[in-house]
Amino acid sequence: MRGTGNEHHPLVTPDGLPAFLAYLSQNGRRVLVPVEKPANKRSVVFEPWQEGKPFTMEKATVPAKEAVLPQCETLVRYKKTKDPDNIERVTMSLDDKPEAQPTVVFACRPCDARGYVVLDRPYLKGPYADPYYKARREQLTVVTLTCGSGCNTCFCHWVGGGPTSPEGSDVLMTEIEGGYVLQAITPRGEELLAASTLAEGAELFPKAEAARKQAWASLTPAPNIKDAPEKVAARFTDTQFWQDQTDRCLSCGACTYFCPTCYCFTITDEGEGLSEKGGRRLRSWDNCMSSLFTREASGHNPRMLKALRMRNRVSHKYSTYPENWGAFSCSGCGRCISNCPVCLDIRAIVLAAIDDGNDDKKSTDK
Amino acid sequence: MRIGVFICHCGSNIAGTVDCAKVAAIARTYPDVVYADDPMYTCAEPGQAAIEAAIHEHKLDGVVVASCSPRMHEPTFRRTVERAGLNRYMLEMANIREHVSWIGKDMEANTNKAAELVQLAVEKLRNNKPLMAKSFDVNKRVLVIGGGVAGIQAALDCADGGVPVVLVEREATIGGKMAKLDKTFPTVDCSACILGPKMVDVAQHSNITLYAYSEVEDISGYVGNFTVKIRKRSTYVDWSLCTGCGACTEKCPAKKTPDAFNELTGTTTAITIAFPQAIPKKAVINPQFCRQLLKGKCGVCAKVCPTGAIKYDMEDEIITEEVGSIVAATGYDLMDWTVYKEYGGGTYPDVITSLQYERLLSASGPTGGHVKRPSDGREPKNIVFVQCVGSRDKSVGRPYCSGFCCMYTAKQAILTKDHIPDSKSFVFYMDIRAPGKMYDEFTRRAMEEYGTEYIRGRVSQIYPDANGQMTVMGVDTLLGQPVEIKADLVVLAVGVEASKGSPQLAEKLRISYDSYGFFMESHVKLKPVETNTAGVYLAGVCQGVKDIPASVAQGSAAAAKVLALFSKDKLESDPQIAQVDIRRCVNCGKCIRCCPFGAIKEVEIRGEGKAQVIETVCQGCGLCTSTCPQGAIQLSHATDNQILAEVNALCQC
Amino acid sequence: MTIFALPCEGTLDMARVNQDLGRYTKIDGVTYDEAGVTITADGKDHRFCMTDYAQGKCYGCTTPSAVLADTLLGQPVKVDGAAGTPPELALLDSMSLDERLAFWRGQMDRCLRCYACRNACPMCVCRDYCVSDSRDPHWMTQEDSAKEKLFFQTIHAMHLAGRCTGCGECQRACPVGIPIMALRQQIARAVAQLFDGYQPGLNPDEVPPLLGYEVVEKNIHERDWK
Amino acid sequence: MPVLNGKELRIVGFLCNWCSYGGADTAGVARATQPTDLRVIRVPCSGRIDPLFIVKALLNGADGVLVSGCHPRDCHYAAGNFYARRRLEVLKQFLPVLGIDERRFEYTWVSASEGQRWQQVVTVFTDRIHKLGPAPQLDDPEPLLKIADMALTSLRSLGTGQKAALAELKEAIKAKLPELDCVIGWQQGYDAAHTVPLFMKTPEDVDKLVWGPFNVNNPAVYLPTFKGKKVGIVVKGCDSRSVVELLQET
Repeated sequence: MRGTGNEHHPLVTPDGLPAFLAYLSQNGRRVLVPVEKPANKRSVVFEPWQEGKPFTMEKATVPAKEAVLPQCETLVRYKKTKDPDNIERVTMSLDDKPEAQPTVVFACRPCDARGYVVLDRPYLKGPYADPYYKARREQLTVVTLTCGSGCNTCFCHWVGGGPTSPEGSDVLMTEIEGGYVLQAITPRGEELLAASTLAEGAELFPKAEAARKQAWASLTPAPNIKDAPEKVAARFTDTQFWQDQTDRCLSCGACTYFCPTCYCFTITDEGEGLSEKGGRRLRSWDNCMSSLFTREASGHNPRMLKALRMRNRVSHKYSTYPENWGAFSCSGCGRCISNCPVCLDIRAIVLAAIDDGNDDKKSTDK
Repeated sequence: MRIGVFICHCGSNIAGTVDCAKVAAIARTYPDVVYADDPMYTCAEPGQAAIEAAIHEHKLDGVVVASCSPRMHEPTFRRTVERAGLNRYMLEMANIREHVSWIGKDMEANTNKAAELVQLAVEKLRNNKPLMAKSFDVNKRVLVIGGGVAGIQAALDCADGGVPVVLVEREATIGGKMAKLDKTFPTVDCSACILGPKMVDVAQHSNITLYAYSEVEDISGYVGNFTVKIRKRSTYVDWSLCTGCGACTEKCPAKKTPDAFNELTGTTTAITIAFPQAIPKKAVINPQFCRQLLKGKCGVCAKVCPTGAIKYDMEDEIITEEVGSIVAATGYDLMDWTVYKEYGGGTYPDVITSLQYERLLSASGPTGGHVKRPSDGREPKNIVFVQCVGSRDKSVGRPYCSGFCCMYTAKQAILTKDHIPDSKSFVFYMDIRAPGKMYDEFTRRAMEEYGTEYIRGRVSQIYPDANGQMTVMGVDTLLGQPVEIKADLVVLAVGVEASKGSPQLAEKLRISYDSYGFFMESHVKLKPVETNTAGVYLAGVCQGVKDIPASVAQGSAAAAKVLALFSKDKLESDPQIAQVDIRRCVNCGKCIRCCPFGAIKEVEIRGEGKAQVIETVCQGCGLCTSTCPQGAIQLSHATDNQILAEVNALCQC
Repeated sequence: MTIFALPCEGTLDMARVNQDLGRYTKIDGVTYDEAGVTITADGKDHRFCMTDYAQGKCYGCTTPSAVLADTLLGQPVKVDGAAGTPPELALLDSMSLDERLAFWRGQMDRCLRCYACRNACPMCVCRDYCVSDSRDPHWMTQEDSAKEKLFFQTIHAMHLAGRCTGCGECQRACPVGIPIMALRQQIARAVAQLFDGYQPGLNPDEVPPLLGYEVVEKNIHERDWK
Repeated sequence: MPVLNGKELRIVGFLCNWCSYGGADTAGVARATQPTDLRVIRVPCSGRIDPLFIVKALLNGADGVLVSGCHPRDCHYAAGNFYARRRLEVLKQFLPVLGIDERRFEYTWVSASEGQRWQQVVTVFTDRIHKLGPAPQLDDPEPLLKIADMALTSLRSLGTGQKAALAELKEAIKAKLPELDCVIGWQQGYDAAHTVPLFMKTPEDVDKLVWGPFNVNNPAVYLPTFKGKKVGIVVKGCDSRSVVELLQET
């Protein structure tokens, strides 16, 4: 890993942040910053930064996933035109250019950044690269704020990450007294910082490193779940187990739509080629907790039970994805727990799955 | 899809304010439209031929006709496309005449509007599906409710047409109001003499089953297959044994029983036969006055009855009949005229209703046909007739005209002169309504030959004076001066209203009724006999006030409808009905609760409860579709997607 | 079905509780007293008094004890007065029409269409067959516009008209805290006003007002077209 | 097709086939001049009109929506308009909370014979919409965010329910448990400040039952999934109303 020793480590003071954001938003870059929405429930979302628009350095309620995988995107726009001389001759024009613009995600957390890495594998590293995802990903710069501590639902350190993990980030920011110390992680990050006019703060970097150590220290030790892939897979036929784990699940999509690593989608066509709006082929998020996810045209549904759907979600994150890509498809951000209307805790399910009675790994949440 | 669009000029009716050629041109730009034209007269023979030709030539599988209202020509064009081999529901119409060319002069706006209405039709059509009618058996029996002259006529005509008839009459005898009349206008022939034979025919007709002293309890099912529950009220007399000899009525000690048939002008016995020509001529015990039933001691009738027909322990009986069609002929009742306190409100014995007067005039009435006034039995010399008592009077909630009062008042004035040559009749009237054959001549005779004095004006008050006469105060609006007449007897031409219990029956029949309880016909002009419930027809005053000839005519008309319905062995059900997508249905039962026709039932399909539409009962209103939250029940030809397509065509920003 | 019940003294609005707890790594424990709770997080105590931190619905609650129960333990709770305008609705009432439009625009922007509101609703009986994601009928698209999202809220609200008991689960379940209760509350207010104070969920034998009718409606009047 | 600029606004009409559509025809036959804005969608009965059609139209650019059916008592389908009347009235009162001017939606009754009345209705309504002007669209305004004021006073004293007869309740449940498949309640979640639904099948499960201010979930949401099973449920007052409402519907 790069980024230790005596390198360029700019410092941003809190009041210097707007200027820095202004810099980031140069040459048409869209800078997504966490914005706290006025509401009785804490609700922090990523929105394009604008001069004077208030933002926060808080951990967002929603992941920064939308930067590369929008909730809904138009894959193809098509317009039809009729030949006036022969109205049976209809010609169609297609526009399938990905909507992508240079983007900086600012002050997301290491769990968000690791989310991109999880998404990259199926979307870029598989037999086919998804052009839409690719276009956005290639223009994405991730400026991550390391966490000063975990919170009650955080478990990034269980799954190979951590409050200061650089994975997926181009730049790491670490808060210290009086400002944020920046550290380039990738060449793209280096470029970004090099061009900035920020004050040098290399001498403060040790403070940052201390803060990072402190962050790790604040975490409750993680249980060992390295054998989760086999153990979870072994539960596949144990429907009773999944039913016991999911009896209270409401089958809504909160866990998946707020997950930085969930990437399932559905495709629908809307509109009419001959209308002014034209026709649209949409790609929108889909979620495996809904019974529609696997309902077939015939009406047959291999995952009628919510237990089987939960089995799919947990198995995918902790067993099948690791089999395919060698890492969990979970960055431990805990949003699926904090946003679940019935506080379903994936940590508990995983621990229960790997707990076959003869070892002492106990859930940390009870 | 391949859609053809036809923009009708309707001569200049549409083309006058709509640029039809331009509309056709715009239509060509719409999705799936492969052909568009603007013929002069689409509905004319050549116009229809052109549509058929285009369907073949351009292989159309859907047609839009933009012309007059679909309420006018939809059936026409459905037949047209059907002739060309398309399903009749693959047609949509755009109403660019009544809704466009005839209501706006602005050519640009009209043309644009017409084009949009065509677009709606195209978008709807793109979501249409061919629909197939189903056929089902008809039970060729008819139920006639009400044994008045209208019901009798309907029953006899049906029976003569070879259709078994179930005739239900609430009273102990059929004949209805007409049986109470002495004579009938404008011929002054004897009511009993002309109605009697018809009543006898009913009794003797092998095709007619008569349930007198009975009422319809419940009706279920649908056209062709109704199930009717009939309550035979207890008569305490076994009619299978009763010969109608009348021995019981002679001996019955309870002689103070009010005589309903005589409109309470006289009394009768607790066990009684309504009148000599009653059909069926059977005795009935009135439990409110029978000493045996009240106090448990008497039993005279049982002793004297030669056939032992008296059954004091008799109870109501429920009979179930299966029929394919129903004729409602429940007639009328007089409105409660006692609300007219200024006329005594029923407290003066010598102020009576016209129907009571009929009984006084009738030879079979309480006075044997000698006109005697109720108070002292004296023969009245001065008789005042007051018309429109409870007719054309908003103040008592009776704004409508009862139709026949003018005529029978004239008749009664004439009869009075015949009975009492030295009598003098006065008639207070608002207007004289005598629009029938020989009617106006008849009222003139009353005035000119019989010297009846007609005074145009309403009566403001009636009150008795010391020497037992009534003072009738009114105003002569022609002379413009008040009049005051001393009368020995005052006869009120009381207005009519739908017979008691009509709304309740309407609900059993699932037909609608107006605010006065008269049953609603399908169309006030063009479907005066049909109702909106298939297989249910109307005859007589239950549908609206009318006199005897009109009632008889409608009775025959209803019979004709029934016979026409029964001329087919199978009926076709309209396929524009609701359909359940059992995969979506979660059996929440909301549709079942709302359906106005009870056309949805819960069935079990592979262990799961699901809603199911009874195709022959569903009338296609679509209430269920807008009630079902998950859109599992869809009204064919007006599905959510079809209407949404139209909405989206209009609102797409 | 068997219903067990205890008289309820109110529940906490966890949204506001979490706001004030701020960021913490773990809850050490909770201690209760008559009037509230003290949550100890990362060694720090936070006192939450019920009168300040109850759920919005609890303040106007007129049925602290179950309206129907087979086993009802404890004493019935005394309730004085009738419920006022609920907070979310009061907020909307204070706005002009244009402001309300702008308000929903702003709120719906952050909706992720996770449908937690729908699935947490006990009266949503359609379950897996909601029209929000069906093609036939095709009421909605999958677009993420505020319009589509607000239309879904309208679907839910209308489908609950005369049925919604105001339990507030839809709003509580919303991960981004959109005050969607306001829409249900407005309908509940209309239903009460139109149908003589009708409140859903008080009498098992009653017919939901929108599944019935009166020939003459006491509180619905034809408008004149002068 | 675009709305005629300047001239017209987008007004959608839903008319029942039997009365109002006929009334509009009658008006046409009588050459009763009317504004040209209205576009009529023909439906069998006013009862067929799902209020959501109207909301959809208004959200998607309609400036006005007019619904007309048979007069009460005259419904071709006996009662369709009675149901419609209630639903449309509720809708009318609902629209303003969305920020939609309720005057942009109107419903009325016109019979097939009332051509003049129809002309009157269309003229008055179109005029009303023109006075209101084009309808503001949801996407137009700058987002406005406000927070509901939660400083409220309660109708009864609020507390933590620690005196509640939880022990007796547990006994009562245990007593009933043998004849029930499951009893729904609450248990502690991942920490002491979170409770989650609990499904009690054994006496040991019953011991996990908790009662207090953290019991926010409404257990009634699970009842439909237990259709046909013998289920018990522990409720708060508000939850019991959901249970009652569900009972109404089954």
